[in-house]
Order: sequence, then C-alpha cells, then structure tokens
Amino acid sequence: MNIPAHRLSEKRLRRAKENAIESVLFLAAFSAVATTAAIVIILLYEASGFFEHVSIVEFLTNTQWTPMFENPQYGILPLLSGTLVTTGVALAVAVPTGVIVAIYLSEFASHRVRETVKPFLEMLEGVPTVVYGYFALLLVTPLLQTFMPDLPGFNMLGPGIVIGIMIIPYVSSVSEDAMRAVPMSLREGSYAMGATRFQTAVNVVFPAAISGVLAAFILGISRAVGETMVVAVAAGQQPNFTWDPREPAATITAYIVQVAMGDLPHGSIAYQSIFAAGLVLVLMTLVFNILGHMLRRKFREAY
Amino acid sequence: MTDNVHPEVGALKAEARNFNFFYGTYHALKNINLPVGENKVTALIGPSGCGKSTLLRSFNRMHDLYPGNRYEGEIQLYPDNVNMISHGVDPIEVRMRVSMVFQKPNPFPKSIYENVAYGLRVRGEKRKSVLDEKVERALRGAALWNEAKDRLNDLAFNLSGGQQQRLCIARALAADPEIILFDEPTSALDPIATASIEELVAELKNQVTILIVTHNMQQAARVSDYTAFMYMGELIEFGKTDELFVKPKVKQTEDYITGRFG
Amino acid sequence: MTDNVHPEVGALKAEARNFNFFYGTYHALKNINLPVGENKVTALIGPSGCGKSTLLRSFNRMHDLYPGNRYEGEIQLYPDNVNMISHGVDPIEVRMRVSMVFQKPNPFPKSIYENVAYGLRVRGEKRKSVLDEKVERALRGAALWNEAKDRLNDLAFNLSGGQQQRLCIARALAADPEIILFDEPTSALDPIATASIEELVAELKNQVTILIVTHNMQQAARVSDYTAFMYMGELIEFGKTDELFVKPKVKQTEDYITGRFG
Amino acid sequence: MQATEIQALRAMIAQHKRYDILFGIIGLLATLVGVITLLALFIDLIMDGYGRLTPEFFTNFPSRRAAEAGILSAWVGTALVMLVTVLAAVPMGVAAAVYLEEYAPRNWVTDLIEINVTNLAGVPSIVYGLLALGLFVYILDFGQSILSAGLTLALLILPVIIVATRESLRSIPIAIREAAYALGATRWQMVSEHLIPYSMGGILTGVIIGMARAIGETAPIITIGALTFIAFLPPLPGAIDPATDQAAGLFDWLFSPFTVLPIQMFNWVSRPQAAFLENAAATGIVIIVATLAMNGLAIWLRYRIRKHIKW
Amino acid sequence: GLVKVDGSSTVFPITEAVAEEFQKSVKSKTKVTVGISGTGGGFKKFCRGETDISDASRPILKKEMEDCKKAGIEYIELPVAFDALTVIINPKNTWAGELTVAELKKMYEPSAQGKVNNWNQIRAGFPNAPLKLAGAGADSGTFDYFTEAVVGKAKSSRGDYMATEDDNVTIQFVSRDPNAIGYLGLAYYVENKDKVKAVGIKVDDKSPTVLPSLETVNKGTYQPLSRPIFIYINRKSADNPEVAAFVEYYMKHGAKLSKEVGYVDLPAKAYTMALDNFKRRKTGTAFGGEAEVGVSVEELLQREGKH
Ligand SMILES: Nc1ncnc2c1ncn2[C@@H]1O[C@H](COP(=O)(O)OP(=O)(O)OP(=O)(O)O)[C@@H](O)[C@H]1O
Ligand SMILES: Nc1ncnc2c1ncn2[C@@H]1O[C@H](COP(=O)(O)OP(=O)(O)OP(=O)(O)O)[C@@H](O)[C@H]1O
Ligand SMILES: [Mg+2]
Ligand SMILES: [Mg+2]
Ligand SMILES: O=P([O-])([O-])[O-]
Repeated sequence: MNIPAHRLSEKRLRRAKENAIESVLFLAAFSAVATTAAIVIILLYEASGFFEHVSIVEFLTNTQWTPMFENPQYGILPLLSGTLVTTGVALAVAVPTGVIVAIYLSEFASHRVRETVKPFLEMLEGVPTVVYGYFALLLVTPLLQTFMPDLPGFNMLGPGIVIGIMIIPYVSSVSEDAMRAVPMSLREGSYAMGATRFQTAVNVVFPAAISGVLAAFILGISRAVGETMVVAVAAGQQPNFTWDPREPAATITAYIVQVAMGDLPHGSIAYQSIFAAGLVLVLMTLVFNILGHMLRRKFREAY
Repeated sequence: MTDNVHPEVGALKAEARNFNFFYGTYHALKNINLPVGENKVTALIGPSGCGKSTLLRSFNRMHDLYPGNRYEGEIQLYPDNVNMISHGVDPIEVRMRVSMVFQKPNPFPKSIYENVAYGLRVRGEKRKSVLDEKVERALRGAALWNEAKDRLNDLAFNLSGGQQQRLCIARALAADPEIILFDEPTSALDPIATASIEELVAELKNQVTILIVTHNMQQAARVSDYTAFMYMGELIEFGKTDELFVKPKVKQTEDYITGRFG
Repeated sequence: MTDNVHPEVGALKAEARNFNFFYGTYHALKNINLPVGENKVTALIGPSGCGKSTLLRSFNRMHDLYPGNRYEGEIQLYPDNVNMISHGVDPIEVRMRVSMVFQKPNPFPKSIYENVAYGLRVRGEKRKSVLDEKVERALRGAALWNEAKDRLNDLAFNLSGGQQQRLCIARALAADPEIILFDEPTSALDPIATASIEELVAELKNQVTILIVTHNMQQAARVSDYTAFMYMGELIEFGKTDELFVKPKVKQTEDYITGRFG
Repeated sequence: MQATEIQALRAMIAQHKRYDILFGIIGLLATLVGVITLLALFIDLIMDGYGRLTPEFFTNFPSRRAAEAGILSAWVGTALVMLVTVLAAVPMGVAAAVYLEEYAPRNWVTDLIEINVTNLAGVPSIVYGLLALGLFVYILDFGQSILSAGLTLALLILPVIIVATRESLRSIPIAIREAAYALGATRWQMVSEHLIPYSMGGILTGVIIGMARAIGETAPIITIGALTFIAFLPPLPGAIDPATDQAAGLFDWLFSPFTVLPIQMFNWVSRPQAAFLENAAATGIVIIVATLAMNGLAIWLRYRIRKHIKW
Repeated sequence: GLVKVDGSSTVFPITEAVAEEFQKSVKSKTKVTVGISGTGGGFKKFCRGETDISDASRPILKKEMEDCKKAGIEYIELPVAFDALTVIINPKNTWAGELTVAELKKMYEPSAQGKVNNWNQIRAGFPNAPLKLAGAGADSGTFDYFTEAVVGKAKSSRGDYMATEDDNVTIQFVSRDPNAIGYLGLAYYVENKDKVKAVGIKVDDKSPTVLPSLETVNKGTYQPLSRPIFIYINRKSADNPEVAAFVEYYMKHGAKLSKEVGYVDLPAKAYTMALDNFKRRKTGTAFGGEAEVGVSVEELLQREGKH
C-alpha cells in the first residue's frame, strides 16, 4: 500500500513548520554569538580609529593617561595599575573569606544553617553597585581613616575591600560547588581513619576541590576587574601610575564611565579612547573567564 | 571484663546486642545480635537492601556523619567492654580503633605514600622515620610493597583498581586498627584482583578482627570463619561458615544460598 | 497486501525482518526476525541488556530522537505493508499508530483529563464532545474510570503508582493505536497494581496488538500468546508461549527459563 | 587497648577537636562578614534616608528643593526600561535555551554558542554600555531612549535567563519527553506544550534574578547617556499631547528621554546640599528593597519548585 | 513638546530650577530635559543640532563656533548669572588661607606635572606636606576658565590631579585631606562651608586678598575668578513657541532663581536687555571666541548692550 497523498502533504507541511521553528530558535541562540561579535567589532572599529592616532607602543608603555587635556597622553598603564590594585585588594578580601565560607558551609554548617545563610549571602550580590560605591566612600573609607589617618578620602583600598565583600558570595559559591562535587566516599574514607572535620576538610576535601577553588579565584578576578561603579565613585578617578592601594587612582572601567558621563562627541579621540580601554578590559576578562570556566569544567568532570 | 567469651565463637572482639538502627523514621536494623570473634573473619550476607552495609557501618559509627540517623541497643567493644554506640563515646575514638575499606576504592588525591600515612598523620604522627617504617609495613601487609615501592610519590589515582583497593587496605592497616570492616571490597574489581584481596583477608585475620560484607556467596565461603545471613533488616541466622553453607537451619537462608531468591 | 499471514502466528500486524540496530557503532540488535500477530500479545524476554527495550522502541521509532542511532533491515507494518523504519516514513506518523507505555509511569504534570486527551490534541482534535467521549472510553478501557471520574481535573501526580500506570495506558489507548508497546510496565509497581495491569493487558488484546517486554517470566507466561527469547542482541527463540515455556528448543532459552542464569 | 593508651588517644582527639571548634567559629564569622556588611549598609541608608520615604517621594518629580524632590520619573523610567528588557530578553533567552537543550546538534556551531553564552555572562556590564553606545545609540539611531536602555539591559541579562531556563529544562525527565513523542507529538509540540509550561517556575526565577540585576545597573545606562533632569513621564500610548493636540503613538514612549532609579541616586549624591544625600539614601533604600524583594522572591520560588515538583 | 537643554554642570542648578518652575507654570504641557555634559560636551551636542539650549559656564569658543557654523546652526547668547570660581582647602589647612594667582599657576601648570608635589615648593614657609590637587574635568567650562585665568591658556593644565566633572567629589576630596586643594563653582562652596574653607585670592603679591562672595563678585573685586555664565539658544529652536516661552520665563525669573541656588544674579537691567536680544533673535557672541578672563558685571552689560 502506498502512502496516501494527503498524508505526504501533511508531513511536508509539518516538516516545514518544524524547520521554520528550529531556525527561529537557532537565531535566538546564535544571538549570543552575534552579541559577542558585535562587542568585538564595535570595540575594534572604534579602537582602530584610536590607534591611528596613538601607537600601540605608546599605549602600552606610556605611564600617563590624560586624553582630555591640552597635551594628551595615552598610556594605559595607570588605568591598568589601578585596575590591578583594586582587583588585588578585592581578591585579598574575597578569596580567603570566600574559601573559608565555602569550607564552612560545605563541611561544617548544618543543613539548617546553610539554608538560612545562603540566601543572605546571595543578597549581597544583589545590591546595586552604586549603593556599594557610596558605602565605600561614605562608610568604609572614613572607617579606615580612623586607624590610617594618612589615608586620602579617595583611595583604592576602600573600594577594593568593598568589591571584595561584594564578590564573596560568588567566590564561595563556586568553591562550594567544587567541594560538594567531591564524592562522599572520599570524606568517608577520611572520617573512617578517625579524622576530625577540620582534618578532613583541610587534608582531603580542599585538595580534591583545588581546581574549583582556582576557578573561583579566577572568575573572581574577572568580576573584580569588570566592576565599575564602586571604583568610579570611591577611588578618585585619577589616572595614577602607582601600586600603592592607599593612593587614589582610576581603573579602566572608571575611566569609561567618567568620560561617558560628560556627553561624548561621537568620533573624537576621547570617544574612541573609551573603546580602546574597553577593548583591553574585554581581553582581560575574556582570558580570565575562559580560564575559569575551563577549570570549573575540570572539577565537574573529575568526579 | 566480663562476658567476652561466646559459646560459639570463643574470644569476642565485639558484639551487637539487641541492636536497632533507624534512618530517620525508617527502621533499617531490627534487634540484631551478632558476636564478632577476635581475629576471626565474620561475613555478612543477604539480598540487596537487607541492611548489611548499615550494620557494618554501625561498627565505626559512620552513620554519625549524617543527620537524623539513630542507634539503639548496644555494640560492645572488647576487651574494654564499652558500648561503642553510646552517646558518651566519641565516634572519632571508635574510628581510630575500627578501620574501614569501602566497596569502591577511594584513595585520596594524594601520593601513595601520603595515602598510607594519612591515618598516622591524623593521629599527629610527624616523625619521618616512624612514618616511613609504618607505611612500608602497611604496604607489605597489603601486598602492595613490591609494586609501589618505586613510586611512592606517584598520585594514587594512577594505580589500577585492584591496586587502589589494596592501597585502601594498606591505609586502613597503617593505623594499627583492632577491627577492619570491609564493605564488598571486591565488587568493583576483576577476578584476579579479587583473588589477591581474598588472599590478603585470609592473611590479615592473624593480626586483626575482620567483618566483611559480600554479595558473593562463594567469597563468603572462601574467606570467612563465621557467617551471618540477614534479611529485611533482621539477622536470620548466624553460624560457622562451614555449617551454615552446608546445612542452614532456617528456610530463608537455604533459599538464599541455593539461589532461589535474591 | 502480500504476505501478512505467518505460518505460526496467523494474521500479522507487524514483522521485523533481518532487522539490525546500532547505537552509534555499537551493534545492539543483530538480524532480528520477529512476527507480531494481530490482536495478540507478544512477550519479549531475556537477561538484562540483551536488547529487549531496544527492539521494542524500534517499533515506534523512538530511537530517532537521539542522534547517532541507526536502523537496518525492515519492520513491516500491516496491512499497509510499509517498512516503518525506512527513511521515507515519518516517525511521527508511526508513533501515531503505535503507542507506548513505559517502565515507570510518566504522566504529564497536567490534569488526569488532559493527560488522556493529549494524544487527541496532538492530532488536532479540539471538539469538547469528542474529547470527552474518547477520554471516558480510554479511562474505561484502562479500568480507571471509576476511580478517576470524579477527579478528572486533579493533577495526575496525585494518583497512586498503579493508577498512574493505568492512566498512561489510557493515554496510549485514547489515540486509538493499532499497536501498544509495553516496556516492563509493572516493574515499578506493587503486586496488586501489577495484577490489575496484567488483567488489563489480557483484555486489551481484543482490540489492539500488544508487544510487551518483561523481566518476570511468570508474567510473560500469564499474559502473552507468543514469546520471543533474546540474548546478547539476538533473537534466540520464538514460539507460542505455552510451548516455549514448557519445552524450549534451544539450550540457552531453557537455562534462562529455569533460572540458571540472568 | 590499655587504659593509658585510651587516655592518650582521648587527649589527642580532644586537642584535634579544638581546631574543629576554632574553625567552626572562624567560618561562621567569615560567613557573617557578608551578612553584617549587608546590615551595616542597610542601616546606614535607613538612618540617612528613612525620613524622606513619604508617599509624595514616589509621586513627585525631581526638584531643586530637596524636600520636594521625588522619584516619580525615575521609578516610572525604571519600570518601563524593565518592561522593554523583559519583553526582549525573555523570548530570546527562552528560545535560545530551548534550542541549546532540545535542538542543538553536537557540532562546532553549538560549541561556539555555548562558549559565547558562558562568556557573555562574565563580560563586565560597562562593556555592554559600550556596545549599546556604538550599536543602539549611534548605528541603529535609537538615541538615548528607553528602548536603547531596555535592549542593553536585555543583552546583559540574557545569559542569566538562558542558564536558568536550561537548568529547569534539564530537570524535566527524559521520560516526559518520550511520553509526548510516543503519542505522536512533534518536537515543537513537545517543547511548547510540555517543556516550556513545566519549566515556567524555573524560567520565572531566572527572569526575576535577571531583573533584580538589571534594576540596579548603572554603568551601562550612564554610558548610553542618561544623566539628566527629567520632570515628566514618557507619553502613554493614545495620550493627547497638550502642546500639539496629537495623540501619542503606541510606541512613542520607547523613544522618550528617561531616567532610572540608580541614576537619580547617583545624580543626587553629586549635589552639594546635604539634604539631597537624604534623597539619595532614600532612593538607595527603594532600589535595595526592590532588588532584595526580587531576589527573595526568586529564592522562595526556587525553594517552592524544589519542594513541589518531584519528578 | 520637548525642550532639550544640556551642558554645564555649573549652570545646571539654575536651569534645573527654571525648568522645574516653568513646567509647573505651564502645567507640564511642555517637557524640559536638562542634561549635564559639561560646557564643552554640551556645545558639541548643540552644534550637532541635538539640543535646543546649551548651558555654558564660559563663552563659546572659536572651535565650537566653527562646528556650529558648519552644521548651519546659529545661536543666541544670553548671560544668566555670575559665578565665582572658588579655590577650596581643608579647614585644617592653616597655611594657605590666601594664595596668589602665580602660586595657583605653579600648582596647576603643565610643567608642574610630576614635579610639583609638595606644599613647600609653592611658597617658602609652607610646610613639607604632599600637595593633593583636585579640579574640574577637561570637558567642563570651569576647567577652561580656570586654566585660562590661572595658567594663561585654556585647557593648559597638568594631568596628574584628580579631575572630576562632579563638584561634590571635589568637596569630598578636599574635606577629607588636610593637604588637599581644589576649585569649583561658588554655589558648591556656599553649600559646604562647614566642610571646606575658601582661599582668598590675590591677583599679585601687592594686591589685597579677596574672598569669594556675592558682594565681591558684584563689586568686581574678586578677580580673576569671577565669571559670567550663559545659556545659548539654537536660532531655529527659538522659533518653537515652547522654547521661546521657556527662554522668556528664564529671563523673567532668572534673577530670583539663580540667587536661590547660590549664584550672583545680574542686575535687573541685564535680564531685560537679554530678553530683548532674544526677542530680536540677535545671534552671535559678544566674546571673541576666547575664554576671556575678568569680565565684570558692568563690562558684560556694556557688551551685551552694544552687541
Ligand atoms: N541514607 C539512607 N536513608 C534511608 N534509608 C537508607 C539509607 N541507606 C540505606 N537505606 C535503606 O536501608 C536498607 C538497608 O540498606 P543497606 O545499604 O544496608 O543494604 P545492603 O544490604 O548493604 O544492600 P546492598 O547489598 O545493595 O548494598 C535499604 O532498604 C535501604 O534502602
Ligand atoms: N543509548 C544507548 N547507547 C549505547 N548503548 C546502549 C544505549 N541504550 C542501551 N544500550 C546498550 O544496548 C544493549 C541493549 O540494551 P537494552 O536497554 O535494549 O537492554 P534490555 O534488554 O532492555 O535490558 P533491561 O532488561 O536491563 O532493560 C545494552 O548492552 C545496553 O548497554
Ligand atoms: Mg551495601
Ligand atoms: Mg530494558
Ligand atoms: O560643567 P562646567 O560648568 O564646568 O562646564
């Protein structure tokens, strides 16, 4: 018996419809690629205009960044140093705290404590960053000044600490993920030897989860590098080539908002300079993100 | 120091008496009475889910790791004659005296040396010479010394499954336990590795008391001195292995041994 | 309209001929020849992993859902006499004619009514009266009407396991399939629910052709007209259930039936 | 074991356990750092801004007189921007997630998409601002409008929605899919009639979390250039413009100038008069309460889903 | 209808006040947006025809005049108030109560970059303490005016100081650091007298010290840091009755409102004159495209009159 004609046409119609829907869905998914491409293209395009005026060598080696002044200097180093110092301060706060929190939540805390505390920690991530900015400026820095009287009102230390606190939940949740992924059998093996919780956590769970902790560390870097409003508000917006966290400075992100806050004449070098700075920022976060996700996948696969 | 001699088993190392265990509200072990003879191998057999692992893990208070679990009754440990599941007894202390080898080999992500030394380090041992000596002795005891002596600093993961299991045995041995618990130690291994582990168990019983869970009746018959048959959380029959396998007293035991269910 | 009569089975509903199946490169079914009698119950038995489910799922092209799977040979569907696994045939069309009931009850998280009506809705049926009528008929057919009629808008999850499985049968029935495939439909159920499903299968065969996979030999003996014994991807023996269970022709079948392996 | 040995053993265990207790305390403290910061921040804001949280604060436009100033245009702007964001991001995100979970073949294109989704989740928000400035404001010429801002934030939260949707799709057992297929459903029927309805809870959670993030975003909106004094509302569709007597078009509001809450806050903190700091703090409270409420809602939803749906 | 205003942060408070009152007076029939992009940023938009009115804390510059011309944009220049650029220091700073223009130049001139970092380099007798500079961002009229008035050339400045368009940041910076110094509009100083101290300015060593205040500006003695501030109206937009209504409202109420927000209002005559100029649609600037320094109230009036 042959397949009746109407069934064939029905089938064709169905196929066509299914294919059309699949294409639409594909386009939606592909938008992620398109967005990345758009980011890269726009940054490269505008930055290329910038690099017509400024040599890459100058960009990478000059230690002054004063694009808006009479005799403009275009060295990214002050912005980089600002970015790295605030990131460093943030990590110095977030990594130890985050890892301790992760160990505590995954190995020590009871189920009840964990379920109560985690939503609060997550809320820490939900607070808008402008609010953190003023928190750093109006509360944390004055607090620091009480025992560091020489600390200027704008500095990298205050915002760095605040960013650090802000990303604690992020670092701790990635680390905790990794520790949870360590199979119970390893813990049981350790406990069966008469180990205490602390011994098990430090000697077995932590080393087994080390790639995840590393991932948390690296993803934390990427977060801190990209943080904008806190530094824009509290670090002083002063491109300053220094490694001293007590000094005021500007980060790449802070520079971008600062310039963007005054209206940007489309096409001017100042306008293009924020794209050049943005390009550096994207490259930095890209490297850290990819590295972090690779490590993260590694611990997921390991067990 | 009273009744640590049992009519059937002789000198006792431990004994469960009217022992009950609950996973939350689930009554997993019911009124277990099990004598564990000193320097003997006692096998626990029974169909899947009957509570073998649950009983075994009670002997080193493994259940204390998870909330909601509850022991009732007694497990006496001799010669001290303390009830090792009573609240006053620290599970860590119990575990220092009762080691365990698991179904799937679970070496730590450390070197072979560090794996074996772990139990000693946990006890605060730091002297290199003591560690070296005990690690070697344990590895020899677990019949792994020859294979491992040149690669003590290799990651334990690089060993084969059977070697890993022997490493876990060495790890348990190094801490000089009084009892070693084995939970289906060969079920993840191939026949050759299985044979080497069985041999090891037979040798070990000269120095330590052994409690072993197995699915494999032949294995129970080969390695154990005494066998307990469990079914649905109850201990149905206990006896000398030779006797229990040849003429079980209870119908369910017979059915199970002859393969009629399970 | 040629050869849809089989010497042994009589009128055929379907037939696998030199059928092979591959999971990627893994050759899971080898040269299967299986006649499926119209309005008969055909049971597939065999040890775990022998390919029962794989064969069953070929009958409604379930394997098309996952990439890398490949059919070879023929599964004829009668009376049209088309090879239902050929590329030209739309799997959706096959599935509209061949329903399936799974091992674990898998109702949708919708109301009882909507679960049963789903097959009809997929076919574009929108008339309330038709839906009402067919839902009732299907629920009656699945012996669930009395229990469910007052709670048609309840969530299906609120039913018991056995009821859920009957609901899944009603769901399959509502679409008026020509064949229903059952993959161990009672293995997740208690004995009482199992009995009710078995009864149902016996009744259903008056109106529909049934192919059932089961681990339970008693069940196969109780419900099926024909039985196929499979082993390692091959169909070892096929015959009337009465005969195959009483005097199997092949040694492996006998060993399996008498419980010597599996 | 000898009694003396036991004594020694117990002493050693007691000593080891001290570290347990010590770390328990340190861990709890470390965990509390976050909670305490949150409290400090909130208390600080409340002390500064509580007095300004009157009904008029929500119904007044910004004003040069701090005491009369309100956040009407800011919260309406935020609401409208969020509307655009959700309308754009949800269909896109859900569609992308459905594609990746249910359709995508295993090939390099899929891998490419996957990498991009994870990566976009980690791109700093200011970079989205740069993208928006280049793309929406200048190339597509949407100007500094609600539309530009909404689309920018939509791109920003797209990965959040994709991830949440995928997770909830993944939690639907294969058995449900097979059941639908076995009844003759097409792939799209299976997706639209089963997967999407059943994962609604998870999708909603993702949307709320995304919105909570978007609502506080400042940097990308500053970048597209919204830092102005706005004392009016975008035109309602159909509303008569008193100046021209023409009814506003259905989409006119999309192209209207606007301001949003975080920017209003930012603006007020930059004022010399201390009274504006109170306004800023009050605005901060509004933003935090909104985000925390949304986060709380999402956490509650997630908890409920986990509790109610047991496949 | 929509009236779009953008530009100077200095003028913003006045325009904002006018916008607020104006919108109330017309019952919100006309919508006014007021942006802050700094004088320079505002002119860039204005000369692309994107805004109707540009706030400016200095007269339009040659470059900007050209841009506007290229885009075919004519403009009407109206002064709205006087401002005094105020140099501020920390209240704990006991030594720099008054400074000469030359000393300010020493701090801010381009050649000071990286070299002048200590108070004792400014004047013998000043303590050995790090010099912490703040000031206006490069897109602001304040920056242009200050560099012109102090260094002698607009936009000519060292780059290594804390540059911000946000005057409150400058307040924060100075109020928290005894060694800091900065400059900003009078209004911002007046509002923060409790946090920072104004520096008296001497034109040169011999001249008297003058502190910024309404009187000294009015009298014309606060030199060279008094400056008029303006709005510029796009000639085409002026034909829009709503823009016209707004500008007229501005001129009628500008005096009161600018005083209210902390600026020095012009004499009433100036506003009538400006209104008249606007009504006559008189385009162009009364200044030569320079950030001219030291224009007094009278002089401004004269120029506006002639112009
Ligand atoms: N953590 C737990 N919570 C609740 N019930 C449990 C838990 N672990 C095991 N059980 C139940 O307790 C019973 C005994 O389990 P146990 O693991 O001791 O069986 P077993 O005899 O070791 O079986 P197998 O041979 O499969 O390992 C089983 O019914 C099991 O389902
Ligand atoms: N998706 C798959 N990919 C690769 N191999 C598979 C897949 N599914 C099943 N197999 C293999 O195909 C063989 C047959 O599997 P099948 O599920 O058909 O067995 P079965 O007879 O139904 O067993 P059971 O009684 O355990 O359900 C097994 O060896 C199995 O491991
Ligand atoms: Mg077990
Ligand atoms: Mg199967
Ligand atoms: O914002 P300015 O007034 O300094 O241009």
